[in-house]
Amino acid sequence: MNDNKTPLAIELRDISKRFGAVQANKDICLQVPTGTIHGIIGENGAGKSTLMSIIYGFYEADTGEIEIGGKKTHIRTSEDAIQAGIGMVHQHFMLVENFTVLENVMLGAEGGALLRQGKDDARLELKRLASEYSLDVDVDAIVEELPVGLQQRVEILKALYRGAKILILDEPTGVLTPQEADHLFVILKSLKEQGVTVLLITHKLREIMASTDNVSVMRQGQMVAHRETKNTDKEELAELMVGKKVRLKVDKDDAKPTGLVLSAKKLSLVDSQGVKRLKDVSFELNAGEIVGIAGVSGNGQSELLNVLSGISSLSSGEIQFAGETITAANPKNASQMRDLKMAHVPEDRHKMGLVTGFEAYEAAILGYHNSSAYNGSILLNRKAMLSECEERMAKWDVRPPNPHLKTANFSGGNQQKIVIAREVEQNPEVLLIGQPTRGVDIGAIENIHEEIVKLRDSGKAILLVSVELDEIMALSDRILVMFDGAVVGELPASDADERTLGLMMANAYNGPLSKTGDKA
Amino acid sequence: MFETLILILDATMRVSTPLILAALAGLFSERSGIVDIGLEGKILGGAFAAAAAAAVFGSAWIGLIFAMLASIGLALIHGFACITHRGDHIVSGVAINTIVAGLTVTLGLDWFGMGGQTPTLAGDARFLSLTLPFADAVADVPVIGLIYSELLSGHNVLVYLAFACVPLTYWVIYKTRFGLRLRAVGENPHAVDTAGISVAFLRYRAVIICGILCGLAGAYLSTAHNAGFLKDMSAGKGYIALAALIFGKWRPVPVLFACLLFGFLDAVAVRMQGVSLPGIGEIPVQAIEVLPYVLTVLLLAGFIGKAIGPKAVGRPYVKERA
Amino acid sequence: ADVKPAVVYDQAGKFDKSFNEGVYNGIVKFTKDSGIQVREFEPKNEAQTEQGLRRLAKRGHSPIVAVGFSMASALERVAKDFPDLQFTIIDMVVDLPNVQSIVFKEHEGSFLVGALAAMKSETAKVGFVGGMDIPLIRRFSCGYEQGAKYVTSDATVFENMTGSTPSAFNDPTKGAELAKSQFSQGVDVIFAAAGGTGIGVYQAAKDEGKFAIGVDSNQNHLQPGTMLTSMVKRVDLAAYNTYDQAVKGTWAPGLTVLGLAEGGVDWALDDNNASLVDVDMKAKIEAIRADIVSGKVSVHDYMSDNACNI
Amino acid sequence: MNQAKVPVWVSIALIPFINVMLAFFVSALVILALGEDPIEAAGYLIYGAFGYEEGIGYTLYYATNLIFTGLAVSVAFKAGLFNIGGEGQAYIGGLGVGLVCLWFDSSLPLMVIAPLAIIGGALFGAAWAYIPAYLQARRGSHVVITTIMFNFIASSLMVYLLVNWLKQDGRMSPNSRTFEESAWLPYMHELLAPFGIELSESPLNASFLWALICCVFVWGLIWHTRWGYQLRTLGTNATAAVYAGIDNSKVTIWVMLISGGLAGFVGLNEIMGVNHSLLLNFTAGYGFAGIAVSLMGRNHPVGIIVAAILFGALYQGGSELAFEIPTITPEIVVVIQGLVILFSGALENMLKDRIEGFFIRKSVA
Ligand SMILES: Nc1ncnc2c1ncn2[C@@H]1O[C@H](COP(=O)(O)OP(=O)(O)OP(=O)(O)O)[C@@H](O)[C@H]1O
Ligand SMILES: Nc1ncnc2c1ncn2[C@@H]1O[C@H](COP(=O)(O)OP(=O)(O)OP(=O)(O)O)[C@@H](O)[C@H]1O
Ligand SMILES: [Mg+2]
Ligand SMILES: [Mg+2]
Repeated sequence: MNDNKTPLAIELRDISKRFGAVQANKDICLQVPTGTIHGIIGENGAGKSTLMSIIYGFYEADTGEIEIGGKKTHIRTSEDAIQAGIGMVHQHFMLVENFTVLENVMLGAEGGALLRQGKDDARLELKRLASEYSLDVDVDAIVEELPVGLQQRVEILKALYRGAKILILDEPTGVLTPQEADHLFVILKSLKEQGVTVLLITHKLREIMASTDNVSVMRQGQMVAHRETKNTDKEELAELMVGKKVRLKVDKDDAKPTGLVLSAKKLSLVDSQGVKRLKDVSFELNAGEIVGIAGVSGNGQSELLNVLSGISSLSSGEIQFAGETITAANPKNASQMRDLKMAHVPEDRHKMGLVTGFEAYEAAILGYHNSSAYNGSILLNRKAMLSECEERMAKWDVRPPNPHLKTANFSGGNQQKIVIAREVEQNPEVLLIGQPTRGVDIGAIENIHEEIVKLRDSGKAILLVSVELDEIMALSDRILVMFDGAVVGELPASDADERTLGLMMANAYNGPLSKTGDKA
Repeated sequence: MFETLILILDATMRVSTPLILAALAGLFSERSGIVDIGLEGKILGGAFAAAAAAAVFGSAWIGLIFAMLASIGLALIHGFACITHRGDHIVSGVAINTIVAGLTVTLGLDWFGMGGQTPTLAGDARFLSLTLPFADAVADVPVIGLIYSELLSGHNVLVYLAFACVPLTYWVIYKTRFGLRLRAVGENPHAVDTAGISVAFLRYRAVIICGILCGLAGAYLSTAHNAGFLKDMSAGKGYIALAALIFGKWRPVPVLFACLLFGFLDAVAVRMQGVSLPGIGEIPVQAIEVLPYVLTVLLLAGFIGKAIGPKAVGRPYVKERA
Repeated sequence: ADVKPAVVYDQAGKFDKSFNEGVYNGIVKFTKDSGIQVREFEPKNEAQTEQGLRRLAKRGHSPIVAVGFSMASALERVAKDFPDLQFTIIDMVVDLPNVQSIVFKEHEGSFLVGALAAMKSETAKVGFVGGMDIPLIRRFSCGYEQGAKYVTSDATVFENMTGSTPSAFNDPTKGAELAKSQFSQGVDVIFAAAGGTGIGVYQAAKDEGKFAIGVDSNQNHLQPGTMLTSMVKRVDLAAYNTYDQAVKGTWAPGLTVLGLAEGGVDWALDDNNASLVDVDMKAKIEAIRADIVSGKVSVHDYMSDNACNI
Repeated sequence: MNQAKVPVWVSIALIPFINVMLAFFVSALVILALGEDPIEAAGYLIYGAFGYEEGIGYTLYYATNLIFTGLAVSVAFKAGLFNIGGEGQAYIGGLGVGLVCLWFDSSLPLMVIAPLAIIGGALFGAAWAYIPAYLQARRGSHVVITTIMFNFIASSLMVYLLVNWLKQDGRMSPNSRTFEESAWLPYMHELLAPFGIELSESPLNASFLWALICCVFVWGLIWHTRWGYQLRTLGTNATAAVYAGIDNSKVTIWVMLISGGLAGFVGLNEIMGVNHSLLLNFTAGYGFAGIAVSLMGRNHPVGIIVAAILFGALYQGGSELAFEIPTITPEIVVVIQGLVILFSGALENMLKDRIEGFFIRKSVA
């Protein structure tokens, strides 16, 4: 693509970066023409953020060269990058939460040793930017009081205020509602018209197809392909991303539900800040079926799993399960829920599912550590723990099958297997499973999917949460859609397609299939 | 009665001075994200350096410079551990306090051979009280006269300096570029880093300011309030200052009042030893002495307001996990 | 005789400018006179006190002087285990066949300096700053008060104790604060019986242009022109005599009480304070002194009934 | 991910060893600066600590205190809590021990008083840790700051109690009366004499054995029980602990109770074993030294025993050193202690990164 005549905004040559034992980027080359929107896709952990952070000077590359606007540029710190006209909106916002918007924007570009003069100037400049790019925010608002969408706007303003000619956005839509995402793309378009070059990172193919001019694909730290967006399609990109033909279907028979095991009625959860995270969520779960929950991340799915598994307690509503009625007044904690045979594979195995400092056989009883199977009268029964762990490792093909290895030292897929094995082998009645294949490679994905289906076929109920629509559609028998803490739609998997689900996730679907029709 | 009160307030100013300096020192450090329980050690080290240098050179001002240098040195060790090597802030603080407690006595004994003390300072080797203009003239004017001549006049220069540091700190923290960055780096160092500002350099500067102020506090103890260094003469003032910092919620003016309150309690406690109050009997001074600690605990527990410190305080800034 | 003398100071250390330093001075003199070195030890905590005593005893040191009341229990244990060695304890009574206990009539010396203070005072207000609040220090304060009132019957005596723990003997900051508070109430002479804390008192007196009275050692040299006198308690003599007696073979266990008559306590007059004490005052004090020695004036001892009824 | 490549002996032995050596090296520089010969000083130090039976006794006597406070720090540390309050907990624990002795010394035999004193020390120490623990668990006040505050409060409280209530009439110093001998823990030399083992007299007493028992207890608790499992989970990943149904508040509280109780046992050694009366400041900084001990001992009971003996040797050897070379004060030991905390605690990453990096590169290559 470098044979077209547009000058290059960015050119990377052989960029490599290693974190300890992890080679996050390897010999990356990339060319981005000025005034285009360039997409970069890749699976979790492919090295996208690392690469962008290198361009932005947050990390320094081990080797390789960067040219900005045709000039070789040494970017060692973010300051160098800002000097070179680069701005970045990070995957995790870089805002000082108890500062005002104005202070955040000024930080690092105060325009003098005293704040007074700079403040007035910044106010004026922000007003100009706001009108020019329709980026309205109250400059005196405290950042932590703003919704995420606006916070992101502050990040963009920060970059523009510094005169960024190249804007990097790292997974900007992961936290946005569809409307906010749409607005973002409008802004990006207008930036592009003003000659700003945009680097857009995502792993959502839809967004790539809709908004970019060119797209590059990363896999396992390497750049594997460059395409002009108009000359490619989703299937090709997906295949490039995962490195082999993607089979989006899982072999499974129709579900044969055998009766109600869990019913949730009007579940609500108010968090410590007083924000309503769950709003009157009701559904039923039958033995022998997989119910998938679709939704943009951050719409209450995690909270739902937490409430059901006993990690958070309800604010109102009730859960009926295993002959118990769980309400705000009669809460059950996580270990009591486990005793009722509710298993839970959490969305984030590092934060929750594992203690990475533990050896595998210790991590393998997390949550079940009080069980008599692992305890003598006072001491833990190590022998039992070890032999059971060995058994499971063999059965689930965990590699290496070494119960004494620290869990941190297993690969992502194998860590996930340890977690799933732990929960499934307890023979639960209900399995809550969040993002079962996040960061897991394709081979392991198939394996995990098979196990989930097997569990269903043995008559268990499974509640599956995933932000990957493909996964939801491939596994579920019935699909619930969540938006803003509420269930906004329900449909059998056979009727689901990406378009319908997408609309429902944006809470913009008016068709006949939605049963719980409390639309905003 | 009024006179007694003025006298106690007068003592309060003297006793609060090292607390104010140290608490402001802590404020700079903690606002930048570096927890500093090493205030105690820096004060003690500063006190020793000041007295030793003043004794040798016969000048309190030279003593002051050495106090600041010593204290900055200790601050840099803390910075080296916490900023450069991502060490635990608390552990580093404990280490510094321990080292200084031992080293001052060891060096003192070696240099001066007086059981770890420095020689008694006199004349120019000490900061003497200044009499404000007209203090004697207005002394007889009712109320105002007493306040001016007893309370405001007659302190040494470091006392006035300490009080002047409060508005200065306020101005630096809230009105300057450095202050904005300092507050930001204690809240979210990543934001500062991505704004093109070096987190480490910023924090080092904060830690150095902390060292300077602790040096002042130490010099005050040994060359102004007292006339020489004495083993363990900081006597927990660093911890009280830390308590005042928390009690003042990391803001300069409330911190000043916290220091004054704690200083006042100290001044009262000193005078209450063995004194029997009519009708009440003897109040155990220990009860007054522990009040600063008890109040701080109550505050921390949220029983009187809430103490929310800088968000990133105490957490090492890690960019790359190696 | 074959003496291997030793001393264990208390935790304030031998350079406290006061009590321990007095002992140290006696030792220096003894070494100068006899040429015999005295083994010194300064413990840093309770355990080391006993350990030090024991270590010295093990190495055959004798006599061993233990300085201060806080050594009593440690000394008692060690002396029991080494019945053949000689021990002397200052300021405390330990009733063992191989221990000599030397105590002083501090109230008599305090009476003298109290009288002098009252003579010097222009406000008829004199002050006392004590160290740790214990009967021993009350004995000083009670004697001082009696002396002041003996001269000026309507004198007001302000009295403050620094604290209730041994650290009260080593807190010049508090000493200075207490002195300042007394000065601002009109006091113009302060007697500090407070060990190292006194340094702060003298400093404050100097800073405010008032007078102070030292304690234990002759502290007149500390702030010449400010130190009115010192109530000397001849711990140096006590230490010197112990060693000297041991050399001569006259050392004997039992209780020794040293008062004005024995020269164990006294007031100090030297070049540093000669200008502050005029002939008249000097004569009066000497007269009072003679009266006490002769028994004409009796000074109440606080520790005899734990009260200061005068 | 590093552990896979870095040999175990490097992280549990080599790095701590190098850190301690660095601390000693800097200490040697200090001694050199004092104009003394560090080698000679080390000679006295080692002789004083290990050269003769009594010296060894003193070393182990100091180590006893340090084992208790080191364990106290490390138990809390394992649960992710930094208990700087060992000093205060030890002080109040000693009060518990002392009260038991004062109440029962004339009525009960040692066989009954000893267990009661153990309970008393543990209960009082634990009680003093309870408030900071409760405030951390339920009200989110940081345990580091509150335990610091509680050290001061403990010290004032003890002064008040000793001066106003416990002081024996007629005594100058604020000590309680000396206990009857039935409340004295037997000295080691007394204990072993019946077995024909003749030891020279030293303050080393039965509480040393109790310290070893506590090590076994802590080892078992942390690595071999479900409570220890919960504690370690909390300490390494608090979110995972919630996920696992572990009540973090509850664990926080009882971990601190155990920690405080362990610190309280210092009173057994000091009050019941050696001083035989309640007195001021008998904790003498052992609570803070416990931090160094636990850091150096890598929070493992075996490491703690080794580190405690090393520090005990420094204390004892240091007093020997000060005895022999009066220009060196025993405070030099405090300096060494601080340097150990600095190098093996605050600066642990300084060499760790390099050394581990070296081994990683070696294994990658
Ligand atoms: N600061 C760091 N220290 C150590 N390893 C890191 C660091 N940042 C990233 N990595 C590792 O580098 C690899 C690439 O991570 P990176 O964040 O660049 O991936 P990504 O493509 O942005 O993934 P995602 O879609 O999850 O954001 C991963 O294995 C990650 O664990
Ligand atoms: N968070 C982590 N902490 C420590 N080491 C890690 C971490 N993540 C990955 N590793 C290390 O990096 C190696 C590569 O991990 P990665 O997850 O990329 O493996 P993988 O090849 O994708 O395997 P899988 O198919 O099982 O996911 C692993 O062997 C592991 O040792
Ligand atoms: Mg990323
Ligand atoms: Mg993987």
